[in-house]
Amino acid sequence: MHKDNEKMKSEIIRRSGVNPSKCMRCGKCSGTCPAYDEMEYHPHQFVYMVESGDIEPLLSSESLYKCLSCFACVDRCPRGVEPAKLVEAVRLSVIRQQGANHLTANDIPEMLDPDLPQQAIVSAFRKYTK
Amino acid sequence: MQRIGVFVCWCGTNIAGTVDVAAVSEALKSEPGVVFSTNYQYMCSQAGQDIIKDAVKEHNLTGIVVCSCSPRMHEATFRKTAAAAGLNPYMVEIANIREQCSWVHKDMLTGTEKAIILGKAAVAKVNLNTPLTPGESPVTKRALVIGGGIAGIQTALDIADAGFPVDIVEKNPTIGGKMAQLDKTFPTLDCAACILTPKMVDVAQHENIRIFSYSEVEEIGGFVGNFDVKIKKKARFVKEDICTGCGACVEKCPMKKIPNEFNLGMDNRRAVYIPFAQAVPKVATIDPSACNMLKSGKCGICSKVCTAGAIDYKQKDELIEEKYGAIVVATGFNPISMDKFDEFAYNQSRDVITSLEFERLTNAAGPTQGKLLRPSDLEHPHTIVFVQCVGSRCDACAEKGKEYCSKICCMYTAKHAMLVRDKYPDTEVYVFYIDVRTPGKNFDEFYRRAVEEYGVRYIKGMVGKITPEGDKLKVQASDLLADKQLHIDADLVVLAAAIEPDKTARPLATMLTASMDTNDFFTEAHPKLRPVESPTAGVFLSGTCQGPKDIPETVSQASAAAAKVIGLLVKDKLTGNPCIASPNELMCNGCSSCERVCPYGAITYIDKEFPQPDRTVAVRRVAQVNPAVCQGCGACTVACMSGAMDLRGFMSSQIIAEVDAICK
Amino acid sequence: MKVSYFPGCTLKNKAVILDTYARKCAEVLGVTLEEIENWQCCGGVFTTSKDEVATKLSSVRALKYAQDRNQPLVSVCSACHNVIKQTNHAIQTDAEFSDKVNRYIAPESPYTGDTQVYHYLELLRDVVGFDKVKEKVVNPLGGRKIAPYYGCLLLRPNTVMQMDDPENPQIFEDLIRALGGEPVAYSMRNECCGGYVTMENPEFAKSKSKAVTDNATAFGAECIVTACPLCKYNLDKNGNSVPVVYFTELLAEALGVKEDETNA
Amino acid sequence: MQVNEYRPLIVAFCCNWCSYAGADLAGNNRLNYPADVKIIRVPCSCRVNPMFILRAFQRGADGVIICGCHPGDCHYTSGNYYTRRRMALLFSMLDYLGIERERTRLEWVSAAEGAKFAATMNDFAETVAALGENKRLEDLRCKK
Repeated sequence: MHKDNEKMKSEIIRRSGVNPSKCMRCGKCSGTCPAYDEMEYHPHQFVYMVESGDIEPLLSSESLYKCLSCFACVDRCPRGVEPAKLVEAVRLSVIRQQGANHLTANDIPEMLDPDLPQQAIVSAFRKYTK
Repeated sequence: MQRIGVFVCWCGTNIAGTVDVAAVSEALKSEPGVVFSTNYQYMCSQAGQDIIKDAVKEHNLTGIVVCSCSPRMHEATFRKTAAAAGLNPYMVEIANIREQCSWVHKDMLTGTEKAIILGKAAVAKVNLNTPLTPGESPVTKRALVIGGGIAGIQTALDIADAGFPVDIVEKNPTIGGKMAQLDKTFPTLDCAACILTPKMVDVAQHENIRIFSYSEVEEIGGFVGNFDVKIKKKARFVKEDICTGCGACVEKCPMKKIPNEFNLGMDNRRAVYIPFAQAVPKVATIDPSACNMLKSGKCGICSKVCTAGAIDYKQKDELIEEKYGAIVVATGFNPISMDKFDEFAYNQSRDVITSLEFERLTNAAGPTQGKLLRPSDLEHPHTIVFVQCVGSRCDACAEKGKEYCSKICCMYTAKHAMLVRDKYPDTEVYVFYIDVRTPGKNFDEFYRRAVEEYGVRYIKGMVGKITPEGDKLKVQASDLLADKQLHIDADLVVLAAAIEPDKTARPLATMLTASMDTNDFFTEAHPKLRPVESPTAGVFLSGTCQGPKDIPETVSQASAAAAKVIGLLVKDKLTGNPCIASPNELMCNGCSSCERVCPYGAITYIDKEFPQPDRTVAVRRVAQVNPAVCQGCGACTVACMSGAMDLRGFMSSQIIAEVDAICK
Repeated sequence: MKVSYFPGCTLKNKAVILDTYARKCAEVLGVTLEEIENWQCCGGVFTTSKDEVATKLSSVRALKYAQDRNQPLVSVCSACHNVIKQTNHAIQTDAEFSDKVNRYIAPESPYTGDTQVYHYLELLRDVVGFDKVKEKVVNPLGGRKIAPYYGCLLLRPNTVMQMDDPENPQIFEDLIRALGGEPVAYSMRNECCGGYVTMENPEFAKSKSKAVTDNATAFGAECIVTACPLCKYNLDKNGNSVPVVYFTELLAEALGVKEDETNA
Repeated sequence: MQVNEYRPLIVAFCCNWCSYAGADLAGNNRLNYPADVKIIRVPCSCRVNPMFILRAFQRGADGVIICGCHPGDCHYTSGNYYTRRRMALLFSMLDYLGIERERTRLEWVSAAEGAKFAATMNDFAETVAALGENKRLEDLRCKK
């Protein structure tokens, strides 16, 4: 594995607390994922790509913002791999960089629906912004 | 003081090439106890052995040290020589100056020096040797087989055919086990009943076999060759010897809505029942939790219709005590509960079933007479999804499922899928798999046939969620090779549930002092070389109680266990290894440390009377080692805090003497 | 009995009725909800990354507040409960995180994760008891067919939430039975409604919510009950026309403290 | 005999079923290791009482090595697990007494690992030789 990839991999593993080598490639995470069709890289690919250090393509993928954080993959994984935590760790690698926020306050007004609960806005900010 | 003879072997040049054998025999002459020392070209040869025998007589030797090759090579030879010379064979010690000296050192000086030290250590040990005699115990020539499935049946038949009486204890009203519930068997597709039921009849008719059905083992005492077992024969409220199995009582019983265990609750039986047509013994059983007569005294119809007069509402549990020389465990398996896997909607829809339920559903004697109809509306299912590895191969930390591969699921699912496509070619069949594991004779060919000839659609991926809606089961799954999420509207879903050891296995293991792994499978004495023996002497393992297995493997193991049992029962007396633990009762403080570390359950405690100096008698709790069970590992000797426990042949004083000799 | 109560941002705004009825019903059931002074927004979602500290401080402050008063911490909103419970679990199991948090907040005595965290539903089940709730019912729901909707936040991740069997939960069902309703068993009750992604991608959220409501009505649901304002929003806006209510509304109705009912 | 060059005195306890057979195999394959190593045969590594090791040090041994079957392969199923626990305690006590940790070792050598046996003994003898004589635990009264 390339040194940079190795470094990025260990950073993601440390931050997420996930051990991707536990994966047995059953694909149950992708079988259960409600956002599967929205994603370019699917949960099982996230796990595999982190395991093999191929994280670069994930950084620029929209898939990071499609995960609903519903934790269905986490609870149903027979191997206890917790793919959603990997998605989150990779997403943080991106939005923690300067100017890399996926959502800014200026974007909000046009998205706003009068009935939208505050909870949605707060959550979206947590997920998309640093 | 011993009178020790030292015999240094040249082994041609093997030893003499690097060790000055004459110097060694000379040096050892002056060791304490040594009265004779010599060297010879080949000590193991007849001439060499004669030198030893002559020396024993001439010098009145009481102990022998042979400086030669490894004791793993010729210890037995020299022990026989000693015995032939009238000496106790355990008065011989070997100093390994070939494998562990001459062959690994190049320099004559250092080689000789080390050989002398090794010789001194052996002399020091022999000085403390005592004559040992192996213990003997009688053998009860009768075997007990616990569990009457195909494993128990095969073991019992093999032992009985060899001429020994065998008892089978089966907790259900009939023998037959899981195999009796199966439809066809892979990879040959012969019908399970056709090959099993003749064996069941053989068991019933064999003069050497007794069947205790509807019975459980209550208590086990004793040890190899001499087990005392109490068996509880549960009251079945039918006199077994009188009942003809005609079924008149079953027909007339008014309690018709009792879930039928044999068909896994997919249809009903009566309160009085015979599990299936070929049951052995073919005798009715009254279910006390369902029978009105037994619950409230109101009914009694079965008694009226029984022309043989076999019904006995007053029957009580019966306790049978019997002695056995060997015990075979064949307690089998069950599919795990699907309660924790409700993402597959097992509890929400009757059309989500386990593979064992599927077996009953396709069985001609099953609830649908073998027509494949789905349980909810008895319609023919047109799309069937099989899900593999449900609860198998899970992470150790996962809250549900088992860590191991259940081994049989890949093959029976291929069989199910093939049979469906064969009988109902209009049915779409999907199999979701993680890996297809088919190591076995004609297994992979069988799976390939399912795919290539029968058009079963194998998809690499896993089902993530099943949503019953209307009369469909919406299956959401991944197809990893196509990189797609699939949505299939299925009519029937079959879950390949992991298998686990029967729940009765753990309490039984406790009674037997046999060890189990964390999954409650029985542990074998050695994973490679003693796979059908439990570490507890006289206890043998047959079938899935030891690990997941298919039928051919189960039958092989069953016969292997039988061979081991026969090998034990043909002996009139058991000769033990004399190098076993023995406690010094005067030093034992009764702490039980040794009992806890013994892997064989060889140590027990008794209250024993000891005369005191003041002529009173004190009762103390002291350890006792069963010589027939102890294997001589020595774990207890180190655990013993008072130093009371020692190991014959490897006594602490002997080992310390060796240490001292080496460190001099 | 007195408990520390964490209402959360949405309950002060779009989901006022979730809050009001929770308070009223608690009174009837003999529980006093003491609102935490100066509580701060939980953040809506728990960031699972181990190196994320600042976003979890508000939860820790609330937990510490409850601990100082020796009270359990109760919230009604699924999101708040999820964030607070996961934060508490992180404090209990991740020593490095716990250390960092305590350095930030610098309380007089460090917070060590001792506060008992309850969702209001758990309070009803484990502290009050559903049999007690049943006793207090004055307007039974008359066998109304009600579909409980758990969503994700109440149940997952199960290793932390430990509320119920994550695939076959019964807590809502038992409450509905206690109130005289008939729970509808349907499989989508623990699938995602589309969550916060509804802001950015309403069409996608719609397909998720629709699947949930369709599955519920297919089994004859007359209404859907939930504990989460975002679930209610998504199901209301995107689902079919089946009414979606907060569980506290049903509870208030059955206990006879719902406004229009009490006036009637 | 050469007396000027220091050679360590090493006692090796080998279990009968794996390690002793491994040592025999090293011999069969003529794999050299120093003659400083003297092997004592025990039925199982769990027969090794910590007292034996202390005795060896007291009598002037410079290093003691215990060899058993690999975990899971014990002839008596669990003996080597007992050894592992007991030695963990003993080694930590020796450490406390100021005996260099390198003077004691626990190794798993199977009956097939003749090469490993020889390599282990070479390495251990070298390590102990580098440490020099065991002075701290040696009982001078035991010296002749």
